[in-house]
Amino acid sequence: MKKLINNVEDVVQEQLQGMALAHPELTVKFDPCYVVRADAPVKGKVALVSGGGSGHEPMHGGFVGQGMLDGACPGAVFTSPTPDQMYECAKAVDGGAGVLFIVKNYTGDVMNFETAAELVAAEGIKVQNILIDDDVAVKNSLWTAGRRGVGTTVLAEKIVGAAAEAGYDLDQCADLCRKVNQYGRSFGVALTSCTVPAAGKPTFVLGEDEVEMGIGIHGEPGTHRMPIKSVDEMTAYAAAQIIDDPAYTRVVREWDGQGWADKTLTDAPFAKGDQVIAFVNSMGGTPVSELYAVYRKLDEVCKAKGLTIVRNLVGPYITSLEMQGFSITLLKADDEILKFWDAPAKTPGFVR
Amino acid sequence: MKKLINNVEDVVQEQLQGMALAHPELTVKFDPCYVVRADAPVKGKVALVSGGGSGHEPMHGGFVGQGMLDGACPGAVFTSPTPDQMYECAKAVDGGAGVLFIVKNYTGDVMNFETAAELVAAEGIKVQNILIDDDVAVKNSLWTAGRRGVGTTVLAEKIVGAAAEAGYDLDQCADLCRKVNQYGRSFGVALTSCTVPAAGKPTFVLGEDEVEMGIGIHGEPGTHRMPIKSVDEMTAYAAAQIIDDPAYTRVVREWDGQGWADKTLTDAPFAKGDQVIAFVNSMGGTPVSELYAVYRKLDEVCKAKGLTIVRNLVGPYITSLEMQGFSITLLKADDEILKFWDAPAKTPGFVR
Amino acid sequence: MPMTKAQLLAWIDKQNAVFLDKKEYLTDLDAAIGDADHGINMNRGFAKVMEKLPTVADKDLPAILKTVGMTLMSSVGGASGPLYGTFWMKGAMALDGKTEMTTADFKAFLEAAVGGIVQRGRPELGDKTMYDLWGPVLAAVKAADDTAPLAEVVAAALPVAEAALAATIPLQARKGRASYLGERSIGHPDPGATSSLYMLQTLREALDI
Amino acid sequence: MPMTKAQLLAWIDKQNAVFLDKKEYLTDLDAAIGDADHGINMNRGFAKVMEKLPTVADKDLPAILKTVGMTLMSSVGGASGPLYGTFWMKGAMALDGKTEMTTADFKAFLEAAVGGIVQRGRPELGDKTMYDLWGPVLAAVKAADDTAPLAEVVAAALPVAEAALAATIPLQARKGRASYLGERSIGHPDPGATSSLYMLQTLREALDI
Ligand SMILES: Nc1ncnc2c1ncn2[C@@H]1O[C@H](COP(=O)(O)OP(=O)(O)O)[C@@H](O)[C@H]1O
Ligand SMILES: Nc1ncnc2c1ncn2[C@@H]1O[C@H](COP(=O)(O)OP(=O)(O)O)[C@@H](O)[C@H]1O
Ligand SMILES: [Mg+2]
Ligand SMILES: [Mg+2]
Ligand SMILES: [Mg+2]
Ligand SMILES: [Mg+2]
Repeated sequence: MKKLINNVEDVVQEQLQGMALAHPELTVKFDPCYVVRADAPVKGKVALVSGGGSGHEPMHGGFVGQGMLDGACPGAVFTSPTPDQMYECAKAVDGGAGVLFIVKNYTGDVMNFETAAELVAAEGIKVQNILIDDDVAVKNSLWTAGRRGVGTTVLAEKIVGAAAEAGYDLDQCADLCRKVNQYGRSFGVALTSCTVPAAGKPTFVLGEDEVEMGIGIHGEPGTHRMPIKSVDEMTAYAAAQIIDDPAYTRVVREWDGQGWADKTLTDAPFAKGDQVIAFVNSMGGTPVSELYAVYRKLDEVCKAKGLTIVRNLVGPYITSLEMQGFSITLLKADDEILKFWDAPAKTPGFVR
Repeated sequence: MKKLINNVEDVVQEQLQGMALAHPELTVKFDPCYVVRADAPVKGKVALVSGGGSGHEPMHGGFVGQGMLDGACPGAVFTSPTPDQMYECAKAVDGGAGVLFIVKNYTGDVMNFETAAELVAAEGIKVQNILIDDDVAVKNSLWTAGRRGVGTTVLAEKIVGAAAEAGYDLDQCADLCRKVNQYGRSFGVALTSCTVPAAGKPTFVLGEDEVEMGIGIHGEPGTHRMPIKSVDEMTAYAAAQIIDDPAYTRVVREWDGQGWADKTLTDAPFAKGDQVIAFVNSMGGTPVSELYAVYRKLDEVCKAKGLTIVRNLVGPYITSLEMQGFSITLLKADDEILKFWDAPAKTPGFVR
Repeated sequence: MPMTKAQLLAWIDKQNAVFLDKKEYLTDLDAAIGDADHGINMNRGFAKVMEKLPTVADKDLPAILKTVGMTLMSSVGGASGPLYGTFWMKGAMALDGKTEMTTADFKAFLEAAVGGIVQRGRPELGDKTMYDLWGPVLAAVKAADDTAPLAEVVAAALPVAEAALAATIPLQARKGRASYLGERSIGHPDPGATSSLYMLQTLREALDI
Repeated sequence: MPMTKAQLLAWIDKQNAVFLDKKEYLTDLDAAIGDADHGINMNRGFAKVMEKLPTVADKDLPAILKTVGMTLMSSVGGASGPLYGTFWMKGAMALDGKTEMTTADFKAFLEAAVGGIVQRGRPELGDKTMYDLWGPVLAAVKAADDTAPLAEVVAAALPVAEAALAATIPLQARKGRASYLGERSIGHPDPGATSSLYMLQTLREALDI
């Protein structure tokens, strides 16, 4: 394992210390651990909080700042953070308009954020949890824990962050976040594994000419393994998985003010004529130059399928440590989404 | 070789095509190949042009845009571009106030940009070449081609770009660029090699626990190889190489309007009390999370040596394909430099 | 005979010991069908519990149980953290003010505790989770006579738990990370059900002191 | 006998052939002390020259030479691109309007061409560059009698060039990429001096036709 680390136990904490030193516009707390805007709470603004296992940087801590998140809760590498982190973070950022938890759909994250929401609500703070579950590599929700939350998370944090900044109330933020999630779909490809520092060895082993298709962001196994193909072929495959994905239905649990209520949500498939935001993401070890080769083909495939890319994001935003590979996210974009996509953001990991 | 590519011959061209599709605010020309702001030439503004071998993305093409470069000339991977590219690019961006070539100190780059400057001057366009030679791993200039141009290039493109935007004339831009170069020093560490697509195999081979210290940005051999150490130790070493580096003297060739004139430049070492911009760069395959561990130690070392970090930049800005590793650049910052460092920039690779 | 405070503290202590001992084994189980952290998570959690325990050792049973729950909740992370956290916290609420735990109290405790798992994780029987163990165990405990000594009731539940754990092996997971493996999750015991069995085994031992 | 246009075209043609043939060898030489691209660079450059040549084949000598230089300049890249580009372009300027090249013309051509290398790269003798070959070769050519047939003059310069190339082997590089290797550059011939020798060898062959 070759990494820029000291002891494996201190990796997350030391990286956060470095981040705090580099970004005085953020405040990093330890025990419990969370990252907030130094100017939090912003009075009257809905506060956005997200979090999850570490190892996906810049997400989420790097997206804390004006126009995106108010707070982020980093867990151990690839392990969900705990409710006390979320609870303290929420209290630190609530400016009176309530707190929106943006939660990636992993059982651990979901349950910890639900517990946190109950604690926050018990304090009399308005709160809502919105799930991101956009990974089309997971086919059904009946026989699994449902689609994983991946690339759409980044786009949601940007878009809903701007809406909160513009004065949306908690329900409006939640509605927008739910819509962004329902409009977004992703698919990922790994060229190499990653190594969790505490584990010390690669999570999986790929042959010199093998790639893993349909991976998530924790080195989970994907849908299948195959010999590496040209970037055009791999991009076309990933794009087709997303664009040809049929309607997707699942039950989500949202907070109704008193308790949890089930909601059945169905996402419509992409349709000819849709405008989309295209996000080509590096898994961490793939340089931006290679992502542009993906984008080149993605643009062609979208055109051929009748989708128009109206905005794009290309770079390492939601990573799996040093894994080489890429993911594609397409997000159907309406005027509301575009307006907030184009709005300013000032965070360590995303500036506009 | 695992990369997101089609044919090795088409790598640079296809990546640039993708970049052009993703960034309509840029214009990418082929044959000869160069990247310019879509709104070029900007009337009355000094035009900044840089370039070099490809494989260092986002540098330079990704730094074309408002507040940074007006044009960039990408060569083949790790191979200097040619004078015709630079000449056509300069003609496309000159807005009447002349063209500044920012040139990394490699024999090929230097000679090609000098040739280009002669061609441009022959057209009656004011032109100047300023060298970046900041790599302290190269100890002397008498027995070598001189220090390589590395991390300071990114900072110079940002700072001088803002000055040009603010109305500096060509001489002022050249003076500022020369000062930034004289104030900046860098040192790089490789954890893994990179693979030039056309070569198909890693440029060098490191053992599972070896690192190469003092590398440039083309997979050149460094000063020495050693077993990997903790990030604190490697950072302290790199920082000491930079901070303790003595005065450095070399002869550079600048254009005096008619012909080339030699100038002897001596860079003063860092001194207690200096304010600095600290730049922690990924060589391409190292994720930003690990860079923050470097930053954490760098901050400590700087404090101990009496330097105050007043600004910082952390991320992959001047890379060596997918190489894992990092480089540190420290730039002594005066008011003029800070003012332009803080100014807006709107480019694919650097936004403020 | 009801469970004394000393026995409760012994139970917690023994769990800490077993999760240190089985850290690698549980992690290996999780590596097979999850993300290789369940043993690490449980060990981290109970180590934290042992740190916190002295501050409440002189309080009543529910105060101690609540501290266990809150500490697990804030230190285990992942899926098992909120599940076990809820288990202990909900269980504590069922014992308001008690200083010892009768068989009837234990029934109330376990019903509330397992109810917490169900509420949080919404597992169904056969999903291949810790609930596949707690479901049958709760049924067995509830069927016991209120006048039976607690030690006997727990001892009688143990074979039920062991059988329940074994029964998770052929199942295909439908909840948690293991569900993404589809058919590849078949043939392995569920890590959470395994750690749950350890909880019951250590309770049995603690009631002997 | 002066060099005819046919001979000049044959020279260029033979260089293209040799740089295709020696592409890998030159690249290997450059891998040892540089960045493993010199053969690729030269091959790319002369392939482009062959593409451009038909458009000027009916022009005078300097027009052809200038085209070679400009094409190399805009297609070779790296250090050798501007060096060889300048070589041919400066050489061309010394032959204004000529349609053949006498020995005296060749002296003027070579003096200007090598002067271009010196002006651009500022090599000194012993720096371990192509100039370590062109320096002695120019001296030998200049020492020849203006009345000697060009073929003889070039033939006489060949052993000088071969010795000069061999003499680069023990040198430590002080210019170009190889200089970063310090003492590790010792023991290898300079790639640019090697490609320069090929230029002279092919000239010798071309003058035979
Ligand atoms: N929805 C659920 N309901 C009940 N138990 C669950 C659920 N999801 C997962 N579990 C339990 O959690 C265990 C995994 O815990 P752990 O490995 O610590 O967390 P994670 O899966 O987040 O890494 C599984 O073995 C299973 O018993
Ligand atoms: N300053 C210089 N003056 C003369 N020749 C030089 C100089 N620097 C390098 N060279 C020549 O260029 C050759 C390398 O050319 P090439 O490999 O094509 O370019 P690069 O070094 O940029 O990769 C060297 O072998 C040497 O002969
Ligand atoms: Mg986990
Ligand atoms: Mg080269
Ligand atoms: Mg697990
Ligand atoms: Mg070379």
